[in-house]
Amino acid sequence: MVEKHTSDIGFSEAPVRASEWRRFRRVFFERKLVTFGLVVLVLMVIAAAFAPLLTPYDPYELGDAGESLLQPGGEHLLGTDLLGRDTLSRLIYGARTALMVGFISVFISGFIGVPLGIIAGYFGGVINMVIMRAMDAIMCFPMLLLALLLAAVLREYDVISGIWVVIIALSIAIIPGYARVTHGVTLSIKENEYIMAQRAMGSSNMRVMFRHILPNAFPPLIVLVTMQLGALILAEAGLSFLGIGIDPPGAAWGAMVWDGYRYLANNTALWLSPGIAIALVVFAFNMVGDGLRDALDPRLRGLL
Amino acid sequence: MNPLKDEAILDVRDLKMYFPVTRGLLRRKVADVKAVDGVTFKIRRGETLGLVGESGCGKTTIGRCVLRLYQPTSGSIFFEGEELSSLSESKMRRIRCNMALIFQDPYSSLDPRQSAGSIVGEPLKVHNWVGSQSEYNDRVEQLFRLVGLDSSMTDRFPHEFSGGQRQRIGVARALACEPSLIVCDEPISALDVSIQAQIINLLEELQAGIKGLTYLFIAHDLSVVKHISDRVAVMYLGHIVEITKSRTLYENPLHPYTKSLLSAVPIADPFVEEKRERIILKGEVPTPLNPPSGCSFHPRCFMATPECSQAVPPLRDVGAGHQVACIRV
Amino acid sequence: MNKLLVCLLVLALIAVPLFAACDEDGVTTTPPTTPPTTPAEEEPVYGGVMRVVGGTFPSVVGYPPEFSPTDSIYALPCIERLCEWDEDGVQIPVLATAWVVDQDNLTITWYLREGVTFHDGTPWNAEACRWNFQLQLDGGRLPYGQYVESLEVVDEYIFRMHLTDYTWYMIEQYGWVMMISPTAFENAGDTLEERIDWARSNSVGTGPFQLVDFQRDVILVYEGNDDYWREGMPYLDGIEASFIPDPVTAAAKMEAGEADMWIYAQSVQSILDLEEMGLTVNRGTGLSGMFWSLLPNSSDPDSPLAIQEVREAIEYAIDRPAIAEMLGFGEYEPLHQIASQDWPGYVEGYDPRPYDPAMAEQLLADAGYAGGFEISIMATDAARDAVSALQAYLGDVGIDVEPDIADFGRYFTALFFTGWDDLVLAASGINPDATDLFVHFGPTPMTFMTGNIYKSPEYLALCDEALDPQYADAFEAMDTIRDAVMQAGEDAMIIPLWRDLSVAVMQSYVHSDYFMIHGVIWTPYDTWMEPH
Amino acid sequence: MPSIPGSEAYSSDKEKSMAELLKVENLKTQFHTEGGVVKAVDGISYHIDEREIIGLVGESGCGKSVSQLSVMQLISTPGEIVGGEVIFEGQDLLKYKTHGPEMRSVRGAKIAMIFQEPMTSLNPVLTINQQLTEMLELHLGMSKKVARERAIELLGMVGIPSAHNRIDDYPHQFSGGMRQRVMIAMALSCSPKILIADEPTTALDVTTQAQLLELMKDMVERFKASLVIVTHNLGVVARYAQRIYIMYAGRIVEEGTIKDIFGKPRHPYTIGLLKCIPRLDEEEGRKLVPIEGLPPNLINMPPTCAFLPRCSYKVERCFQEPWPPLKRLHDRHYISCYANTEEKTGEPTER
Amino acid sequence: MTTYIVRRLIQALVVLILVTLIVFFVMRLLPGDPILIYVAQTAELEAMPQERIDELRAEFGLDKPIMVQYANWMAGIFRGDFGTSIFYREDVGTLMLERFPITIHLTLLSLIVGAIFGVLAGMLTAVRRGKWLDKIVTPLTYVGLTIPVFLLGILLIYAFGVKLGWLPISGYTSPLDDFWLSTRQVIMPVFCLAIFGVAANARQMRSSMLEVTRQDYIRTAWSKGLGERAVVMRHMLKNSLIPVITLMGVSVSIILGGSVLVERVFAIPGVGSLLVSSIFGQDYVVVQAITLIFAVIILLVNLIVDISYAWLDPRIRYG
Repeated sequence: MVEKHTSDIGFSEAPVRASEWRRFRRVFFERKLVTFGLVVLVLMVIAAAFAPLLTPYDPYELGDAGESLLQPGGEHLLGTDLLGRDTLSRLIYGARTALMVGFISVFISGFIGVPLGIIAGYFGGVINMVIMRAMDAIMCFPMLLLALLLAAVLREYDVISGIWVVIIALSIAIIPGYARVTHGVTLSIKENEYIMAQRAMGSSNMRVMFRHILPNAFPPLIVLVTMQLGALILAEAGLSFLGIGIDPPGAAWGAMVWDGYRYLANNTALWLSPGIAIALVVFAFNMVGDGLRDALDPRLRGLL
Repeated sequence: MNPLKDEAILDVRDLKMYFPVTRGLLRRKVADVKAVDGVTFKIRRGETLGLVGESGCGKTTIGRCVLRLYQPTSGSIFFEGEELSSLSESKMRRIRCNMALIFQDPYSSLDPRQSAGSIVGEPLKVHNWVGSQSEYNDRVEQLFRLVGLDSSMTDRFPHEFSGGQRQRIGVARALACEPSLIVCDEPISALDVSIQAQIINLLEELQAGIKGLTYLFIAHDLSVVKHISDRVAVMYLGHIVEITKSRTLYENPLHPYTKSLLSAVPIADPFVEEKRERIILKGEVPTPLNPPSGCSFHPRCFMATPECSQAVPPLRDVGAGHQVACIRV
Repeated sequence: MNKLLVCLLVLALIAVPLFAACDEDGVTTTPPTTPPTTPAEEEPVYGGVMRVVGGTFPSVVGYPPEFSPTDSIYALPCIERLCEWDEDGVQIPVLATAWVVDQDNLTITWYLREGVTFHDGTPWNAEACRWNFQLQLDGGRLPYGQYVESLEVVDEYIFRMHLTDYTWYMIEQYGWVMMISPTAFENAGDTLEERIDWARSNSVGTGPFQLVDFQRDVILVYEGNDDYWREGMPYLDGIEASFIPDPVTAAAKMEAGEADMWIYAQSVQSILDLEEMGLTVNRGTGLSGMFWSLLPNSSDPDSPLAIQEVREAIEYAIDRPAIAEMLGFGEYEPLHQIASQDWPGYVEGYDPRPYDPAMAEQLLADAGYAGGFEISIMATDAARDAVSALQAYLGDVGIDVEPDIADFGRYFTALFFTGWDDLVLAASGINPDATDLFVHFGPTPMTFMTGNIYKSPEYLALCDEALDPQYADAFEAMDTIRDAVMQAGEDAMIIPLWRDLSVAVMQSYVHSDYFMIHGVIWTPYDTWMEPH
Repeated sequence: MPSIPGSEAYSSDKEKSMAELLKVENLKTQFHTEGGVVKAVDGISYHIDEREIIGLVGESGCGKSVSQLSVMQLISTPGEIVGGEVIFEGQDLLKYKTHGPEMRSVRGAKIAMIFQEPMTSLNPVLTINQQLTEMLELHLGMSKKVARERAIELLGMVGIPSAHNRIDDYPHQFSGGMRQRVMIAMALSCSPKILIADEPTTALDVTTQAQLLELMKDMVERFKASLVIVTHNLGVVARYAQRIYIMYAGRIVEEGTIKDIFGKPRHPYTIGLLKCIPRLDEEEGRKLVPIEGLPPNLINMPPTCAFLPRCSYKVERCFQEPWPPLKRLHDRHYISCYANTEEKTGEPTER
Repeated sequence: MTTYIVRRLIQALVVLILVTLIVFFVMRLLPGDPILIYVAQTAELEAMPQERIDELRAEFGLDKPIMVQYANWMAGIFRGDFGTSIFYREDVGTLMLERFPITIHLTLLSLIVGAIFGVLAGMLTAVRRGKWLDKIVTPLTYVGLTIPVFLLGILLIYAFGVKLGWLPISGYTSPLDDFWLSTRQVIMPVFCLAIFGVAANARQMRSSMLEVTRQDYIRTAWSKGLGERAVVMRHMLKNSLIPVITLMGVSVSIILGGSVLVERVFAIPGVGSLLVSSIFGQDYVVVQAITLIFAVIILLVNLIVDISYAWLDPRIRYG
C-alpha cells in the first residue's frame, strides 16, 4: 500500500469547491512586485490600445524650427527628439510596437514550436531525434545573432518589410524554446496514467496529443511566454542598436534608446525614458511570469 | 458470487511479454526483461480473478497486454472468442469498448484539465456510443449515480474530489461503455485504509448488479485480493506459481512462495499473530533481466532441492482447479 | 510593499548618478584642459605621440591597388603620391616636382623629387615610380588605366606615360597613385600572393611617419621618420590611431582626455558639445562634409520619377533649410543646386526650387498624380532621422514614403551596380576642384549606378565640353561646369539636400591647421602638440 | 523462525516499569497554509519507555508523522510547533533552538529517525560511505578511517551482502529494501536511545516489509533502544508493537496495549478501522463495513469531535461538548469518546 | 558513463552537421553579390571591368553550384581553411585566431564572474530567505535581467570613464602584454556581459536551493544532527548546482550574443564587432566562420554541461 506522503503535511482530501481561483489569486498577488508588474502591463496595454487618444502630439509629426531636442518640461512633457517629435507620444506609440513585436512573435513561434514539441515528445524515436536535434541546432546560435542574421536575410527579399522583418526573425529564433518546454512537459505528462487511460479506451493519437496533452502543457507555456515577451523586447532593442530594427519613423523603444543615445549628455529623457520603459516592461513581464509560475504550478520553480 | 456460466471470457495462453534491454551506442538489444514469461489462465464470465505478486512480477504487464496497450511478444489472448494480438488497430478500437481499465493512482489517472463529467463521458465520445447530447448527459449522470457520486458534481474538476471519489470517477469511466471485462490494476492501493473498503464494496456491488461483469483484479495486497476474488493467481518473476480458489489459498497454500507471501502479511490481531508461523524470505527478488534457471524461486526457497534449478516447473492441476508450479508438491 | 520600495530605490540609485553625470552644471572630476587660447602663430614643439580615434579603420595599409578611401587616408602618413590638392583644390607637387603634358604625342612626363628615400632606405626614382604604376595596372586598379599605352623610365628622375587619349582629368587620376617601396614588396615573399599578403598589413613608403604596428580594427602605430624629405618635419614622435566604431564612445574618449584627435567626426551634437568644452574643432575647408542628395530612378519609364514635374514636385516639397537646421544644428548647409557654396563650381544665387508645398501639389496634379503615390527611399541606418524627416515632408504633399533601411552591403550593391527601385538617399564626397561632379554624375561616373539616373543630352554635352583637353585643369573649365550645374538643376536631375559635417576634433593643445578634404587628404607632417 | 513478538517485554507491565524515556505533553503543531491554519497535531501526549516498541497508527493526514518530526524539531515552514513539551532525559527539547548545538546533539545521536521513502531520503549525490560516516565523525568523533570501518560493520549488521564493496556506491545503485537497510544502519550508527520509524516499510513489498520489520526489531533489541513505529497498517503493529496510540485528525483517540486495542477496541474509529479491513483469515463472504464519509479537512475544524460526522455511535453529548480528553478505562487503556461503545461491540475478533 | 558521453558526442555531431547546414545556407540566402560588395568597398574611384569581376568570382569559388560550394567549404573547414575574407582579403582562419582570443577572454571572465557571484548570491539569498540580504539582492537580480546591455555599457562609460575617470573607456589589451591595463579595460565590458549571468544564476540557484531544501534527504540530513554549514555545503550545494549548470549553456549563448553589442560600445576588436561589420558588409565568409564557431562553442559548452551532469549526478554517471 502506497500512501501518498510526499510533504510534511499529509492532510489532503476534500478540497473546497471554487478555491482554485481564490488560491490562484492569493498566490499570484501574494508578492507586491507581481502586482506591480501586472499594473505596469495593464497600463501598457491601455497605452497601446488608446495611443491616439492618450498622446498629446502626433508621434510622427516633425517639430517646427527650434523644437528640436527640447528638454523635458513645458509643452512637451518628456521633451522632443532631433526631429522635434514629442518623446512622450512616441513612447506611448512605442508600447504598441513592443506589444505587437512581442505578442505576434510569441504567437508565431508558439504555433510552430508547441506542436513540434508535442509530436517529438509523444512519438519519441526517430521523430523525436529529428525534431529535437534540429531545435538543438537552432539553439546553438545566440538568439540575438540568429535574429540579426535572419533579419538581414529577410530584408533582402522583398516579401515582408518593416516591422514584420523583426517579428519573423525573432519568431524563428525563439521556436526552440517552445519546442523544448513542450517536449519536456509532454514527456512528463505522457507518464501520467490518464494518457494510458485514453489509449486504453481507444482514443486516437491526435486526440491524445491535442485534447489531453496540450491543455496540460499550458501552465509552463504561459510562464515561458511571459519570460519570452521580456526577452523579445530586449532583443528588439538590441537589433535597433545594431541598425536592423524597426524602420523609421516607427516608434520602437529600442530604436528610441539608440536614437537618444547619441544625445547622451544633452537630453537625458530622450534615451532614459524609453530605456526605463524597456526595463520596466521586461521586469513586469518577468514578474508576472514568476507570479503565474508560482500560482499555476509551484513545481515549475527551477525548471524555467 | 458464482460464475454465471462456465464460459471463458478471457483465455490467455502462454503469454510472453519481453521488453528489450538496449545497451551501447547503437542501442543494441543485449537482453530481454522477461516481464511475463509464459502465462496461461482463463477467466470465466462474471468471475473475479485476482492476480497477486510483488512489484516487478509482471502482473501489471499482463493487464496491459490484455488491453493490448503492449503488443505481446508471443502467446495468444482470446477475448470473447476473438484473438486479440492479431487484430487490426481499428478492430481493436472496437473491442476496447468492451474492456476497461481502472488504475492505481486516482491522481494521475484523471486528466486534471477535464471536468469529471467529461472524463466519464470520454469513452462515450471516443466510441460514438451515444446518439445525442441529451443521451450523453443522461448516461453520464446515470454512471455517476451508479458509482455513488452526486450527479450534480459532473462539472467539477478532479482536484475538487477526494481520493476515494476520484477512484469512483475512474470506475464510472471504466463502466461507461458497459464493458464485460474490467482490468482493475491496483485500484485501491493508493487509498486510505478507511476508504479502501468503500471501493472494494462498490466493485463487489457492481458485479452483483451487472450481469456478466468480469474483473481481472491485480493487486499486491493478498488480503484484499483474497477478499474480492473468486480465484487467485499468484505470480513470481513473470510466472504464475499457483492458481486456486481464494478460500483454499489461505487454508491450503501449496507453493512455498505462496506460503511465505501469506506469512509475510501481518494480521491485525495479536492473538492470531502470536500463533502464526513466520517465514522470512532471504534476499531480494532477482531481476527479471536474468532470472534464475529452473524454478525462478529456488534460490530463496526453503524447500528447494538441486532439481529445482534444472527445469521450469509447469503449472499442474492438483485437483479441484488448484494449480501449482512446484515439483516438491 | 518592502520589495517594491527596495526596487524603486535601486532604480533610483542607478538613475541618480546618471542624471548627475549628465547634469551640465554638475561637479566634474576631470574637466577637459582648457588653457588660455594660444596665439595664432606659435613655434611648433617637437615630440609627443598623437592618439587618434576614428569611426572607420583600414583593412589594408600597404597595398595601394586594394585601397579603399578609408584605407588610403590612414596610409597617408606613410605613403605619398606624385601630387595632390592644396586647400583650394589646386594640384600641388609632392613626390613629383613638375609634370608636362604633350597633347599631340599623348604623353605625360613626370619630373620626380630627388633625394627622397623609402623607409627601407631604397631610393625613390623613376623606376620605383614605373613599378608602382605597373602594380596598379596589373591589379586592374589604375583609374583611366585603359588609356595607358606604355610606361617609360626616361632617366633616374624622369618618368613618362604614353597614352591613347587625353583629358585634363587624368593628371588627378594618375598623380594620385600611392607609391610604395618596390624593394620591400619584392623581398616580402616568394610568390605574388605572399607579397600582397604581406603588403596588406605592412607599409613602406616615403611619408613623414613609418608604420610600426598594425592590428586590423584595433590599432595603427606610426613613428616619426627621421629622414623625411620635408626639412625639420614631422614634429610628432608618432601617431597611434585606434578604431572606435561608436561615436558616443569616441566622444567620451575625447572628453576624458584619452585621445588627442578624433578624425572624421560626424555626429554633430557630440562635436558641438566637445567644442563647448574647449576642444578645437577643425572644420577644414568647408568641403570636408558629404554632399547628400536623393537620387531618383528616373531612367525607368514606368516610374513616376521619370516625369520631370514629379522630380520638381519632390524638390519643392522638401524644406531643405529646415531639415539642414534640424539635422545639423546649424552646421549643415542646405543645398539648392548640385553644388555647395564653398565649391568652385557653385552658381551664386541659383535656387531653382525653394520650399513650396503648394507648388509641389500643383506639379503632382499636372503630372497626373493628384492623389500622390507610393515610393520607397533606400538608405542606411545612419540616415534614419533624415529619412523620417523626408518622409514627413513628402507625406505632406501626398507622397507616401516607405523607408527601406538597408545594410551597407545591399545599399552599396544597389547604389553602385544593380540600381535602386525609387529613390536612394546618397552621400558623395566633394572635391575642392569640382571634379567630383564627373566622378559621381558625369557621363561615365565611377560611383553611382549610371543607368538609373536620367541625364539630359544638354547636361551630358556640357559635361563633355568641360572635360575637353583644351582646358589644363578644372579651374579653366569652371564656367562650363557651372553651366552643367545649372542644367542639372533645370532638369531636376537629382534632388540635392544638404552638405553635412565631418571634422577633426582636437584637444586644445593639438595644432593641425590643415587637415583633410573628404577623406582623401591628410597632412599630419606639420601637426604638433604642446606639452600637456 | 516462529516467535512471539516481544513476548517478554509484553509481559513486563507498567508496574515493573522501565524508566520513562521520552514524554510528550500536549504537543501542538500547526501549518499556516493558503486555506488557513491546519492543526496537524492538536495537543497529543504520549510516552515511550526504555526498550519499548510502540505503534502510532492512523490514516494519512492524521498528524502521526508530523508529531514525530515535531519531536525532532524538523518541522519546516509553513509549519510551526506552537505548544507542548517534549521531555527527554529531563530536558524539554522544544526549549532548544531548532538548529542549535543542544538539539543537534540529540538528533541522530540520541533520537534517530527512519523515513518512509527510501528512494528520496538518501542524498543521491553522496556515496553511502559519505552519508554513513558523517554522523559517526560528528557525534562519536571518529576519524574518517575508523568511521568507514564502523560503517562497513553496520552495513553488514543490517544484512547488506559484501558491505565493503558496496560502501562507495551511490543510493540509486541499491534497491528500495537495501536503501531502507542503509537508513536503518545510519539511524542506529550512534546507538540512539529511541528509533522513530516513520512508515518505514509502506513503499516496499510485503516480503521485504517482513524482512525489514524483523530486522528493526532485532536491531533495537541489540542496541537496547526503544522503537516508535508510525504506520497506517494495523497488522504491522499487531505483530510488533507492545502499546499502540490510535490517531485521528491530529489527536490521539485511543491508547492501550495491543491486547486492549485489538481485543476490546473502544473508540468508534478504532472499531471502524478493524471492521473495514479485509483479513487473510476472514470468513468467506464476509462483508466489509466501510467507515462512511471522508477524513476531515483539518482547516477550520469545529471544536467538537472530528470523527463525529462519520461516527455510528454518536450521542447527543458529542454535538454539544468539545472533543473529549483521553480518559482512562483501565490500566493502560484510554479513549477519547463520550459514547459507550462497549455494548455495541461484540463483533471484533475475540478468539 | 562512457556510453552516455559517447552518445552525447554523437548527438552533438548530428547537431553540428545541422548547424553547418544552417550557417551555410542562411548566409547564401543573402542575395547581395559578395563580389560586387567587395568591389564597391575598394573601387570608388574607378570602374572595374566585368572580366576582373568574373575572375574574382572564380577566385572565391562563387561560380560553382551551391552544393559544391558547401562541400568545398566543409572540406576546407576540416583542413582548418575557413576561406578568405572578401573584405579584409585575409585568411579567415588567421583572422579568427586574432579575434577569437579576445572574445573568449571576455566570455570566460564573464562566465566565471557570472557563475561565482551568481551562485554565491543565490545561495546566500536562499539560506537567508526573507532576510534583508534577500530583500536587497533578489530585486537587484531583476534589474540585471532587464537592463539593455548597450545602455548599461554607455552608462558605465559615462559614469566610470568620463565623469569619475576611474577606468579606461574603451579598447583592449591582451593580459599577456599588460595585465594591469588589460584588467582595467575589461572591467566594464565584463560587467555588462556578466550581469545577465549573475542575475540568472542567482535566481536559478536561489530557487533550486529552495527546491532542494524541501527534499526528503535534507530532512534526513537535519535528522542526523548536522549543522547548517554541513547541510548546506555538503548536502544541498551539489544537488542545487545541477539545474544551475544547465544555465551555463544559455549563459554562454547570451554572452556571445551580447558581445556583438558590448564589443561595439567598448570598441573591443573581438569577433562580436567583427561579426556586425561583416554582416553589414556581407563578408559572408567571415560571418559563416564566426557563426559556425559561435555555434560550435555553444554546442561544446552544452556538451560539457551534459557531461558535468554526470559528474554531479551519479544517477547519470552509472545510469
